[in-house]
Amino acid sequence: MELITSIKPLLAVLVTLLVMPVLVSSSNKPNVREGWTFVAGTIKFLLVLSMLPVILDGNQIVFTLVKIAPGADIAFRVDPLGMMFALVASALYIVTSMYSIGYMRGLNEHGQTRFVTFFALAISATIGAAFSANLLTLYLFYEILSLATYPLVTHHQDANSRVSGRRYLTFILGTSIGLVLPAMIWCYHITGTLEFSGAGIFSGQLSKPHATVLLLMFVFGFAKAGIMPFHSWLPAAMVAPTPVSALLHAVAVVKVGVFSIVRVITGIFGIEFLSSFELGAVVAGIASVTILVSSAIALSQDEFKRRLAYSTIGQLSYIVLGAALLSPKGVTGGMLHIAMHAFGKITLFFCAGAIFVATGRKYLSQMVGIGYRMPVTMTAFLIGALSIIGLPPTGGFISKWYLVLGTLEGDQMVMLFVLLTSSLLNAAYFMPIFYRAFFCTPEEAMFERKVDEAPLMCVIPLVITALISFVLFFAPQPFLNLAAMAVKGFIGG
Amino acid sequence: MKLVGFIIVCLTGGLLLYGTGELPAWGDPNSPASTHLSDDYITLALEQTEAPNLVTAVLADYRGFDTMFETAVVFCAGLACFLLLRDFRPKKDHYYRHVPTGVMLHVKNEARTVRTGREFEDMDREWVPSDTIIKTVCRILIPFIQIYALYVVAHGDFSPGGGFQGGVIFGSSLILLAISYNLKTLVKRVTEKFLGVFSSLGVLVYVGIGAIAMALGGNFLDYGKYAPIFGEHHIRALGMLGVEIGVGMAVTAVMVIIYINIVSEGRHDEGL
Amino acid sequence: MPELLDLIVDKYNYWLYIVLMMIGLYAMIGKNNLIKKLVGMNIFQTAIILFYVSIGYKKGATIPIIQGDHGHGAADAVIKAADYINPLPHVLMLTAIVVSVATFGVAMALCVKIYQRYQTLEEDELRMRLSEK
Amino acid sequence: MNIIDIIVAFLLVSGFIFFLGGAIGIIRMPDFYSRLHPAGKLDTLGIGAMVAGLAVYNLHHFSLTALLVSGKMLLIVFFVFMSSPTATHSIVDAGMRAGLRPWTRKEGANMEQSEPRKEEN
Amino acid sequence: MSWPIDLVILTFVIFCAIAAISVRDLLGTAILFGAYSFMMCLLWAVMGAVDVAFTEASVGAGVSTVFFVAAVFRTSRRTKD
Amino acid sequence: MTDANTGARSPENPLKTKGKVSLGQEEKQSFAPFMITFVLMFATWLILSGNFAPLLISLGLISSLIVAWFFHDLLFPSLTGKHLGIFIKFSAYIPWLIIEIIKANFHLLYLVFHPRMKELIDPHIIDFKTNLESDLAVTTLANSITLTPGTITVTTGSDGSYRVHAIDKPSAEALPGTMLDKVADIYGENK
Amino acid sequence: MNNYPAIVVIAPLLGALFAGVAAWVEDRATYPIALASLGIAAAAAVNDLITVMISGPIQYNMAGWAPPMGIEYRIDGLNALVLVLITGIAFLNLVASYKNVQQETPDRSGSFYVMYLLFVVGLVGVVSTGDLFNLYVLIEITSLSSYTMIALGDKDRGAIASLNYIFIGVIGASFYLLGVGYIYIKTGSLNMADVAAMIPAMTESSTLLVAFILCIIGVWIKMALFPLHVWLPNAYAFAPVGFARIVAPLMTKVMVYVMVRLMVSVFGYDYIFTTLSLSDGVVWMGTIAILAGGIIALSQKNLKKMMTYIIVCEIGYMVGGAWLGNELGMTGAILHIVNDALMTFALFLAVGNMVYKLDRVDITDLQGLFAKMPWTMGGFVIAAFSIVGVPPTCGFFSKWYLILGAFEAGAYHFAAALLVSSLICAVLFFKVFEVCFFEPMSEGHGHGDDHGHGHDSHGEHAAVAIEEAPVASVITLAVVSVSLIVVGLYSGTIVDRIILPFLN
Amino acid sequence: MNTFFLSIAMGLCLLMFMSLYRCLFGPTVLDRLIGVNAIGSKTVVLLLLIGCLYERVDMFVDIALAYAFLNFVAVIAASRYFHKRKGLYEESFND
Repeated sequence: MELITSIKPLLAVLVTLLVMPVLVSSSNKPNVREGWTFVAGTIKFLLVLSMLPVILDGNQIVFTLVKIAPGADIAFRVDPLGMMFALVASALYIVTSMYSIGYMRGLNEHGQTRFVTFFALAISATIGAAFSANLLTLYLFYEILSLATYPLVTHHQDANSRVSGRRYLTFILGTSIGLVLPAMIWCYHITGTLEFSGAGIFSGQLSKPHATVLLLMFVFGFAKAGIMPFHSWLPAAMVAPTPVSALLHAVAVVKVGVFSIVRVITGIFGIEFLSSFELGAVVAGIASVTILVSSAIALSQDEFKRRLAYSTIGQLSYIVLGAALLSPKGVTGGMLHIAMHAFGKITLFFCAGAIFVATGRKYLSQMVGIGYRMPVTMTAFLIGALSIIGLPPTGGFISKWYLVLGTLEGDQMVMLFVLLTSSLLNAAYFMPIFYRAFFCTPEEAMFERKVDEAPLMCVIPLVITALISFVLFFAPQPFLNLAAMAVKGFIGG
Repeated sequence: MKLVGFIIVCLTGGLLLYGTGELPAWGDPNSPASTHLSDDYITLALEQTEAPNLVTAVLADYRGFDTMFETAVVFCAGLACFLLLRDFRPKKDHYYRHVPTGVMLHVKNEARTVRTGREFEDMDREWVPSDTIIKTVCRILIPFIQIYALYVVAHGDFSPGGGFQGGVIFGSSLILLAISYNLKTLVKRVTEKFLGVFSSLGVLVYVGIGAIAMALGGNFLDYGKYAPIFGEHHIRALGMLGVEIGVGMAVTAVMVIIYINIVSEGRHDEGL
Repeated sequence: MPELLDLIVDKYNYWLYIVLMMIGLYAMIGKNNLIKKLVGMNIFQTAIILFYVSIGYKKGATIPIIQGDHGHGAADAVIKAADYINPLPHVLMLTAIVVSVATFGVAMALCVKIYQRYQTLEEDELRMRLSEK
Repeated sequence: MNIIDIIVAFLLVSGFIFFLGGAIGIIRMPDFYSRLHPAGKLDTLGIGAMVAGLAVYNLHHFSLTALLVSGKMLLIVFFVFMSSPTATHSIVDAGMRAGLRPWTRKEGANMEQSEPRKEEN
Repeated sequence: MSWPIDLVILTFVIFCAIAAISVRDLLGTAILFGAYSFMMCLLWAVMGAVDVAFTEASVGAGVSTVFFVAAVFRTSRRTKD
Repeated sequence: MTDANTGARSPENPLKTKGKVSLGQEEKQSFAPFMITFVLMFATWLILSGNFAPLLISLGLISSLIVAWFFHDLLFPSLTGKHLGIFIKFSAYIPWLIIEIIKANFHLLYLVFHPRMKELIDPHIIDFKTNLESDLAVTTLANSITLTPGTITVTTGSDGSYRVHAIDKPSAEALPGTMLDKVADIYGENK
Repeated sequence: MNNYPAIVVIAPLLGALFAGVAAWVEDRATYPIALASLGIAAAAAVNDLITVMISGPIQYNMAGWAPPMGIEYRIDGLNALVLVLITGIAFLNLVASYKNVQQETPDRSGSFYVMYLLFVVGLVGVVSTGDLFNLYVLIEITSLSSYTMIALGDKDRGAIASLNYIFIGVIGASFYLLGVGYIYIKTGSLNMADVAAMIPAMTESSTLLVAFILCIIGVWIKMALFPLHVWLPNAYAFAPVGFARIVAPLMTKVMVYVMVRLMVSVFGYDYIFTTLSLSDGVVWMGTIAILAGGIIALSQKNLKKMMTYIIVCEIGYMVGGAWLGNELGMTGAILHIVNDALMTFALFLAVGNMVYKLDRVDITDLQGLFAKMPWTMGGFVIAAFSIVGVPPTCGFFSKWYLILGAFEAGAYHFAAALLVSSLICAVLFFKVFEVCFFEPMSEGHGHGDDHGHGHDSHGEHAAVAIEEAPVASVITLAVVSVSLIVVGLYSGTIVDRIILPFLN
Repeated sequence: MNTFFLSIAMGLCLLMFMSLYRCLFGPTVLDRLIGVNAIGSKTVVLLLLIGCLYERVDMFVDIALAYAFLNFVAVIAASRYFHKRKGLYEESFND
């Protein structure tokens, strides 16, 4: 493995940041503004993509921006795990930008300039988090992301979003300042470094009780991962416009949370260290509880986006669970799930948004028979749902497969049981939607049988993501390779 | 509040008592304070600065920098009184006195309806005739007091006194003028603008002497660097004299400014 | 007992300065009238000056102005340090006095300003007026 | 004990006696106005005598400087002789204008607390 | 040599200080405060601090008292304590 | 709007000193007060300074100049040839005054130390009128009265009226007495 | 001859005096004079900093007399850093406040600038000097000018606040002076280095202990450590904007500097932490200050008042950090002096801009400010994040060092207090942001429900017109906000190149 | 001679104490003023006496002179107060 110094990671982070002033200044010309967004998104994606071959060759790219303290610089490091995440996020940003044009203009929303600007900031922070070389940098981007998404979440500026925004901040900032920051400083105090490394940074300086506490501080501290009991911000944040929910609460924000947890487990503690203390079980237990409880709650939700939110909470815990299994296959599965779930879930959110734009409805009980009116949307929905449930022929199957393998590899039958049960629950809360959309009696149907899809800019993106979900079942190699390389770095190397 | 005060007083007093137990006896010639630095000052000052008054030597030369800021503090105080109290708003009520008869007029309107001149004078609300005896005695004394004040300023390095004391005395003489006649007499004689400029100029003389020394290639306030201009002889004493004059100017002006502003609530019309 | 007496007699200046200072401090905190407080403040500052001047005092020494024909030519004579009182505390206290009078002037100006506005100088009455608004 | 010393001692002691009279007068006199008499006069002369005594004392090492210093002391005396009656006058005038009524023998000693009389001029 | 004077004047000073802050009349306070400054000036002179004494005489006894009276003139003499 | 406040205000003028000299004369003689003030000031400086170094002498000259320039009208608001005479006569008056003062003080000492003081004193306020006119004369008499037997000047009017507080009868009766004549003589106002 | 240490002080002083003359002759000339003198001072300060970084501490003898007899200026890393900070902030504030001064003291702005410069002179002098008594004089000049300026502010309460400040300030300064007296009586010297050399020989002395306690308490009073803070909130909240913007960031910070200077350069670590072992108690005081400041700030309704309590809270950071007794804590405290000054400056700049347009800044008055003053609010947000401690703003990094220091010293309560205060600040600021962000929607825009039917056709809120503060203020705010981030990113450099060489 | 001066000085201090009585307990403000004036005049002499004790009377003359003058100013100022404000008795002043 070679370390290549290159400014590309920084550029990838900065490109959307630098475009912000342009966005603000062209607030009166929406088309120009949107154009710039696309340009920036594309450049970003290409930058990320251009680093892919290097990573696939087994090398890593590093770049140190500034030195703060020994072992805790603001530095970037592109490794397979980060690469995978960045790839997903930057690709989906373009799609979502397109979608948000359709959505926002379709609804005639106010403050669109603010919306795109903070969107750009948020995606910058996401990429930054993906490329972080150490915990400090990760924390930095984590916080920026939290704050950048606040105006997005509270976009409507009404009483409802105010309450939600408050809850969002309370959970996200409270946990990050209250738990992650001390935990991070504790680490630094003990080891004098925060650099991620495959073998972890602790070498016997930590007793088991301390390690447990520290691990829990991290796991709960990254509340964006939605681990119970710090999950309730996520359903609350669904008051945001759907593109926000889609990109941020299916991909960027929540994935940064789990990504951070995976990073900490693999990079700070190290798989071996955790296995030696058998701490994986603790995390896995928490994750399983979250999976089961959230799936159960999702069953009872009538609001489309809230159901998706609870689903997300459960799915995120899959990833944590995968990492916590501490077995190569499990970790691979967890990582893959970051990507797979992202494509699946974003499709679902797009669908919810498209329905809202077209019909103004957001409760599932009002959507009986909608399949006839919006067939394309609902087909995409089916693919997304399948991916989430983990059924072929979608990408979700691959990741879940690896997770199952991981449980077997670790000989943890309880976890296997959890996975299977939750898959059933997933099916139980997604399938009725689809069923009622298409297979309802004409009397029950609430819509005329006339195809009346959402604006094109809404539909195209969801078709794209659905297709990708589909394609990933057949061609998971890019992500699979990346995940495998990452795992090799954590365990083998 | 009284109880709080009492407790704080007891605590502080106890602390100080505790610290005092170990002090050297009062007037002990061998205490560190009387041996470490003071010996150097006493034995070297006359030779180095040519000022027999050691206090002035230390004040205006060794620690001249302190004194500069001390003057700046005085300047600051004068400016403070001006800023806080000066009231430029026109008076609402006017009082006039008919000079030949001594009849007082009170005009409640803002407009000036009475023309002042030989017959009518501007007066104050609380005007009382000034006392002939006080007025006459003060009239005679004031110039002597002033020459004395100037003497004190000029002899700072031979005898006690110096710019500050002289300035205060000069200022008091002007205040005495205001008290014995009335405030307007003073304000007419020493205008506000003059005082304002003078107070700045005084400090400016001090700082300027220091800054020019710096320009001549020495450290700030290093009077020795003036030797090429004024000659080696008594150059430091000369520097001190210049500095004392600056202090005197500033202090004089500031004392008058403070007095005028306080006594007339910033209106510069009536006073004690 | 004699030692205690010695202690008291040797340093009576210091003891009394503490008493003076505490009077000032008490007036500053405990008095209700603003001008009384100011007087307390001045007493407090004077007490410190007393302390400093007491430090400078030296038994058997004369005032810190070199004797002689107004200084000129006196440099020939040997100046003995023990003959003169320490000038440094005096210098410091000159500055301190000036500072205290400057503060006093400003504080007086403020009192006048407050009186203009509220027609009282009593702290409790001021507080009442403020809370009325 | 030469003649100068005797003169000095005499002046100082007499000055002291004047001062003593002033101090006792200030305490003993029944009202404000009568108190001013000892305060204004006896103290003035007290200062005069004592400063003069010290001026003479100062001359016992005779030199020009000493003479000038004595001259300065006499300046003090002159100054006091000019200012002290003025100050006394000023105070008594203040008492009058403020409306303090003088004590008279007929009305007795409880006059001081009586109603102030408006005094205008 | 001069310690008796010193001690006596110190006592005066303390008397004056206590009186100045306890008189129930601000003009009285001003006057007593002047007296306090006189004493202080003497004290400095006794201790050989001529320059300090000079300053105290000019500031404390003179200007300070005048400012004080001026301020009392512009405010009020009334005080509760 | 305009109300005449004829309250008990004294009809004197604080700003203009009552010189008998007219405006024109003042202008003509404006240099003399300055010079005399200057000389007086410089003499005072010499007494005060006692140091004849050139630097200090020149400083003295400058100082005297400053004071004389700005404040000569205080010392001599009006200058006439009479001033010299006044000065000489005044010098002669002083020894007499001092003797009077000493007498007065012994009288007062007697009163103060007397055990039954309150029976001896009998404060009076008396008014009398003189024909003194110039401020200086009025002031001289007033201060002399204050310094001499048992009397203090309370107020003076510009028309030469006096109000005097006397400590006992004999002092009161002695007024205005010879002192008035002497003072009037000094200032040439004994009409 | 390197005269820059003197120029830093002399330039504003000369400026003040020239402006003092100009104020009477030609009032319009004062502002350029003030600006120019501060500019020169700032340049000299930067020069000092560079010189110190290259060739170590500079020593400058005033009037050419060698230290124990004369007054010495000793510029090391710490001084130079704080000097740059002070002159820079003073300069920027002057640039920003021109309009505010015109608005608040229209008829005496010339004198205002003079006073302003004198204040800066005092601060700069306090920081540069190496003499204990000189420090006192300069503290007094600073205090005197701030008393005046504060009284110039709020018409109703400015004077009272200022008078209270005078009483407490004088007690503080006098305690310090008394402490210096005790030092002097024990050592016979006033020079810091000279005294420091003598202190190890007399560590058992009760007089020295009293001297130390008096000095430190005096400085604490002046810096408003929690129980002694009562004067601060009113004083700073009622000061005129142009001045509040500089006194709030600098005054207390300079006092913290004095404390650090006394601890490091006069009494020394050994005396304080080994002989006296006062660390625990004071760190607890810092902890209490942090919590109390934060909690009281939460209960405030006025934005300015809230800011002032945040200052009280931040003082707790620095005192606690400095007294942790280890290098990390001290590093954090020193770094926080810089950061907090910048943060507070940015906050007060923003608040000043609001005051310029709104007059009253109760939190409820701020409705719709994001739309009305977007740039001001942008700066405000960054400053707020910095106070909360969000990376990469500088507030995070000093907090980082402080917490590390707390961990090293085992003062977990202090670390906890730091974290809790971050949360409190977050709550505090988001309370404000919510008002600014949400409130206008409640009136007249009918956006209560989620779907946006019935909006203007162009889809933007056109109703709120942008009403920004003067351009100079806004630009300054932008510069300072950016510097918050830049300083944050370069805090590693600052620590390595300046603070650590100073501490070792 | 020094002992003589010292005893005179002590005597003056005693007299000051007597004047101080008027200062502290004078029924009216003006009585206090008289007391202060009396103290002031004694102080002038005392200053000169101290000068003689230090054998540096030339240095103390300046102070005494300044002192006499400033005492005068203070007394004039304080009494001038009553020329403009009525109401002499303490606590009786109310506007």
